[in-house]
Amino acid sequence: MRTLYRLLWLTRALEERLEVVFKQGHVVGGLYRSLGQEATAVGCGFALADGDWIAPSIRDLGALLARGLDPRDVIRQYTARGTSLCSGKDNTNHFTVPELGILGPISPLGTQLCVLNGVALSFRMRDQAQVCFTFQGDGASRTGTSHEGLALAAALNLPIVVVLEHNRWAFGTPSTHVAAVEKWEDVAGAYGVPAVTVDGNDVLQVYDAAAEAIARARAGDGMTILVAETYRMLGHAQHDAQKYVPEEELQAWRDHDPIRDFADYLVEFGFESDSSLEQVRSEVGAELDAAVDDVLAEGYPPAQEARTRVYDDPALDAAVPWTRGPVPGYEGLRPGITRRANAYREGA
Amino acid sequence: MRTLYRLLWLTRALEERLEVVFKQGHVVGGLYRSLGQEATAVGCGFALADGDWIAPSIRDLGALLARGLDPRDVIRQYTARGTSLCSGKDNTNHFTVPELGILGPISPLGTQLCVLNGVALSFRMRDQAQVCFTFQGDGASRTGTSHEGLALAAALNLPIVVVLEHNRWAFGTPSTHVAAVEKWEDVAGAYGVPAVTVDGNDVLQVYDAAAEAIARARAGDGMTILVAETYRMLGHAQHDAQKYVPEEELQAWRDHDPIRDFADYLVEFGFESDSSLEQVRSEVGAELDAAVDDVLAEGYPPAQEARTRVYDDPALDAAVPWTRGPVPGYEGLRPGITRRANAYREGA
Amino acid sequence: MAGTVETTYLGAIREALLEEMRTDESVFLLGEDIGVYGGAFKVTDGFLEEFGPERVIDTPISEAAIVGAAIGAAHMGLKPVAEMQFIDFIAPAFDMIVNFAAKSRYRTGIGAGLVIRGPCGAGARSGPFHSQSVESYFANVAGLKMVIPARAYDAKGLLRAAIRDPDPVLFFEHKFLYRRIKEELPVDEEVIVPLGQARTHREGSDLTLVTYGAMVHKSADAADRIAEEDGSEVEVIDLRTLRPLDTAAIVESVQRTGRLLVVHEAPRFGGFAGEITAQVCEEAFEWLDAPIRRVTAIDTPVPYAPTLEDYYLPGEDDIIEAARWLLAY
Amino acid sequence: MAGTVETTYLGAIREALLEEMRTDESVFLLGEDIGVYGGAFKVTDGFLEEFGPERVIDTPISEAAIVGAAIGAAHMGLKPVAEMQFIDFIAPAFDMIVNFAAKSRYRTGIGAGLVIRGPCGAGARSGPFHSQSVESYFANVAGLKMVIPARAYDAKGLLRAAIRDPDPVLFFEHKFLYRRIKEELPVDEEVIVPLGQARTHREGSDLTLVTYGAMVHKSADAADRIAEEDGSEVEVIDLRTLRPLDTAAIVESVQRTGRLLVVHEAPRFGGFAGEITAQVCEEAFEWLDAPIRRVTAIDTPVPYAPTLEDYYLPGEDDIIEAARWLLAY
Ligand SMILES: Cc1ncc(C[n+]2csc(CCOP(=O)(O)OP(=O)(O)O)c2C)c(N)n1
Ligand SMILES: Cc1ncc(C[n+]2csc(CCOP(=O)(O)OP(=O)(O)O)c2C)c(N)n1
Ligand SMILES: [Mg+2]
Ligand SMILES: [Mg+2]
Repeated sequence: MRTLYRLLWLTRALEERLEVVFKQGHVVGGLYRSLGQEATAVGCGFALADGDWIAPSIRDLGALLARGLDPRDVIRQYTARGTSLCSGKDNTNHFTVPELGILGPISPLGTQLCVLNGVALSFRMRDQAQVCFTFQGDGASRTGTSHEGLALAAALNLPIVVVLEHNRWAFGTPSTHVAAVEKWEDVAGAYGVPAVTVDGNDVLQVYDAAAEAIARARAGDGMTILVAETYRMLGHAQHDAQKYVPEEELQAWRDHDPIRDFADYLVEFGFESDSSLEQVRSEVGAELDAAVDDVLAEGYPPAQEARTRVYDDPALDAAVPWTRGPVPGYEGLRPGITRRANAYREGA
Repeated sequence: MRTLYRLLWLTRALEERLEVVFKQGHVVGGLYRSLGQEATAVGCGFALADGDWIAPSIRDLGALLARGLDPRDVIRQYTARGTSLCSGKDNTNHFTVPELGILGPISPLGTQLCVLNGVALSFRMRDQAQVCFTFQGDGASRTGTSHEGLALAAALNLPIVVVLEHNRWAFGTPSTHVAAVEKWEDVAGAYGVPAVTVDGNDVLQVYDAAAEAIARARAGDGMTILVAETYRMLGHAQHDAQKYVPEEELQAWRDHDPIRDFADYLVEFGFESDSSLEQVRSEVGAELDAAVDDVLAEGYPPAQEARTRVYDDPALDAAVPWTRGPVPGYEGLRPGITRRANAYREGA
Repeated sequence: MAGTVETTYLGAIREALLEEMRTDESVFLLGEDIGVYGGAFKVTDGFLEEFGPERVIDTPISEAAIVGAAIGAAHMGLKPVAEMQFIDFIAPAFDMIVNFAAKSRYRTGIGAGLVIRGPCGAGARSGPFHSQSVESYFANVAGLKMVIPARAYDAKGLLRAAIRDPDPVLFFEHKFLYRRIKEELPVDEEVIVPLGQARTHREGSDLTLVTYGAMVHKSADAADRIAEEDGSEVEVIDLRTLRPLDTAAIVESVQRTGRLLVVHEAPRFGGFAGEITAQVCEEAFEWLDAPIRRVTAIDTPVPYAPTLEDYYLPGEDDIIEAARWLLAY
Repeated sequence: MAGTVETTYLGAIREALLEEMRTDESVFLLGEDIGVYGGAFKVTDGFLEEFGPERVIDTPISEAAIVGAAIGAAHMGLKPVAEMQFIDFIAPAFDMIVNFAAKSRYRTGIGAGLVIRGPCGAGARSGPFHSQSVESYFANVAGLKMVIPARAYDAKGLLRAAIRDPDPVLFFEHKFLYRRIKEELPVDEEVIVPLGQARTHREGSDLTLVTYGAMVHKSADAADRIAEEDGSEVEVIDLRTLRPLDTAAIVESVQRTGRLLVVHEAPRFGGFAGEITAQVCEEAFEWLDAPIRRVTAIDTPVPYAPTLEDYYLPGEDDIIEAARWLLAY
């Protein structure tokens, strides 16, 4: 229980640190936060076993931390350090870490599930009882790739759990505006798989439902869709002041904060005391202070890194000539004759 | 009722003629048939009103005939005549005929619905109570574009009816193999729209359901999904001998032939007599004899047509130089100097 | 004479949309977050209020469906302008564009006069998926037109022409220029720039430099420095429209200068410079006094870290170096 | 010495798949109708029976999902071979290929060693959507490899190499050659052709003709006729791999002949010939005695009627005419 609380708090505190780092100008590009959705991510990530794989959306930092991702790697990523898991070549949570079973998404929404299907396929082909887990926003669920991915996973009966994060918004547009779906659970009808709805702000409920779906997948009974009813408490990204969101709506959800709710529950039922939770928070704080200091001391990758690792064979990366700079050893002279320009001058 | 029967028969007889023409070597490329599915197509096409639009799949010839398409145009299309609706540039049913409200599909499945959405949008923007109607195979329903099209139509509450033709096969693969869908009606859950299932081999049932869905769309109440339970009685195309299909399955569906069933019904309930139906058939036969003769006398388009109509402005089509043949008036000589080859020879 | 008003590249795009929507009822917009939110870059801020939800349509996240709906509406005589939130997200609509929109008129005689617009290009530290130049994906696809303005004036004038065009136009806006470019634009005069015409951004007699998009500005800076430091004059041609390509303008310049440098932001291999090179080889080969050279991004995805992205992008120094090499050849 | 057996181009592809699947358990296939039906062109007929449904996977109609699954499996060390029923249907998977597969190693260090194969090309009267040449869509995308064999031997050898390759390979099979090309292939010898190496299909000293795919055969026929009728010798180079391109082989030949003709089946504008021209301009400019010319399809979709398709495709006469023009220059 304390671990769960710690993960929830770590998620929020890490994102708050990132915000500070952002405001100090160290974050390169945008910053995405999961404020209010931590319980969905943590509950799910916590339910997975070693060897399982997970493909997060931008709102699922907590799931990655639950998988054992070092907060430093998150800071490195956002600050484009050469030491980052992507060597500074990509941003947000776009890293793939086989040791932790993390498949990084790419920006075009819906694609990650399709790729995760292949990971799941490999488990089955190798008779491994591992499970794949992924998330999808209500917005992303409208993409063609998301549909193709769900349909293929269902048809091949793959060991997959898909969490549909119904957080009421897709960027600056209310979900009700752009999706006529009545009950998000019903999405599963298009694929012939079971679906369950949970309060995504209740970490224990999420955990239980995720564990059950995972067990189902592990037993070879295929995909489950888990609808997490939750709310995006901040703008789409740091630059989005979220002016379009009605204040009452925000307030209603503020009253159902997943971390505070869980803390209250832990204290009320005697699992923890106020001070033990306070201790968790201060430990996390100290850990993050150190992490931020360390990472900010690291630098950007060296420029030449840009040329590397396009292909497996470094010779191929090196082969492209003439792109830049002086022409290395250009032998553009035809033996025995003058340059063209001169030839003309003579011939003219 | 007689008109309905005539359309059903015309569909079958026309396709049979095409098969003859195919075997004579006049069809260019493949031939696709709708044997066994005529009732779905005709029942739907017949339910539409003037000004409505329809986007067929390859199994919906009957719907186009119901819309008033001249059988000659179908033969012209398959035999690549210059007189065809596509000027011989495209095949099967890929023609768009605004006067008849026909939007031709393209081969990549799922795309036509997305385009039809735009037609429906134009109706609404112009306050016209027109309706769009389209078909989609069980196979095609798994494509990303199909999903995106359905989701957009639902979100914008467009006046659209989508018939899901559940004909048990997608090319050479049984639908059960590649779709885990349990009840095809449930597909609608992903979009929050109503769905109805009909016996796709019962033309009256199809007609009634289509008419109801169309009325709903026309009233501004949005999209309906109509699941037509039917069966593809021949291979995917003429070249496919369908060896992979179990004979018992075929036989069971042969016993539920939509045209024979409808004829029996008409005679049994006294709408028609055997001889009046026979007369319909022989009239259709004569009409098609003439049509085939006429079309086969027409020729392929002239070769130069290949260069036309890429852009609206013919000057753009004509502008591409140097692609072929002699270089028209090549002025590749620099004033005052000899050709490069000569210059070199002199300079060398 | 009418006055002028300072307008950003982004503002020019906004105005083009506003003016076309005000004068032609059949123009409408569709895309993600363009209504309630006003567009990821706020290009259409306030449009929903002025034109209502039937003409400023917030769609689900579904680029293929967006382009598809635009095609259907265009078939019916409307003039849709579809926004890709970032031009990178044109990739999921690739099939719809290449197979439906581009081939429609040829196959059926029914055209698809639509515009697909969105922010392209690197330099904003946005990583591999919000920085791409996508023109080469479509270079070999007959039936499309492609536009990429470098100035506010052209952004406005070309977008208006694109909306009126009867064929499908891909309109690439360089996001790095959105707020960095500011020009005085005429207030009362109709700004329309016909598609298919290149523009001489800077005159010169010693070397022809053909480019487009954000590279026009880097190239012009490079040309200025060369003029100052070496006394050579580089002619900078801004293509503005990539398809149809204004071959005549390129050839005319090369016939005067005898030397050609092509600069673009997209990677080198398979980039647009190839087509330009081939056309010049065909039409002005005898006028060439030196090899044709290319300065482009390196053949990699667009990297994220500032050090890497700066290395990735062609820089002023790269252009100067190549130009000097050619001038000295 | 080992014997040989007559093998079609299609048979060679089939054998490459069979041999790789038999020797390496991690090789598996996925695609539409490849199992129960045996593939639209029967390339994988009988595979389901031999390898079972876990290694011959019939998928729903969903090209993006097919490629996506291949990427994920490749991440895990498997060697997926995805079939596009017609290569035209690679378009719906464009995003997945260009943004996920191609950039994966660069971004994350985890590669995606997969093969996407399928029938390309025109001449079979299949209309605009079953006849396309799609190589140019991917030409500007770093991270991909692209192969297009012209002979049965190469089809087999290159496919085997492609399957073993650690990077994503697009493997284009020309459907017109499937059953028309027959060669004697060695029986006991391992046929493997490394990617990235062009091949001299026909030697010559007067003109370099660079081509690939089905055009290799038309070009060779044209070269033979020119030799017979004019006495000039055209060197025909079959690129085999388009990316990485064997620039060295092209340049070496051009330095001998002084003249270059590029022939491809795809439309001209924005086609692969542009890249080849640009590279030769950069590396062998001074050796050129004549303009570089291109013979290609016209800039339109692929039309359906025989008269139109024949006009669309570059023909032997077109090649001869351009070659003679260059030879006489
Ligand atoms: C194919 C595609 N189109 C557009 C975008 C731009 N985009 C990024 S996030 C986002 C909204 C996502 O909403 P949702 O899936 O509900 O996730 P949430 O942010 O609510 O967690 C959009 C439109 C994208 N990433 N991919
Ligand atoms: C995107 C795409 N992939 C593959 C194909 C090739 N293809 C043509 S028809 C077909 C099967 C269609 O099955 P279904 O949608 O059920 O229609 P039916 O033939 O049963 O009417 C396939 C795979 C295609 N046309 N489009
Ligand atoms: Mg959301
Ligand atoms: Mg079917």
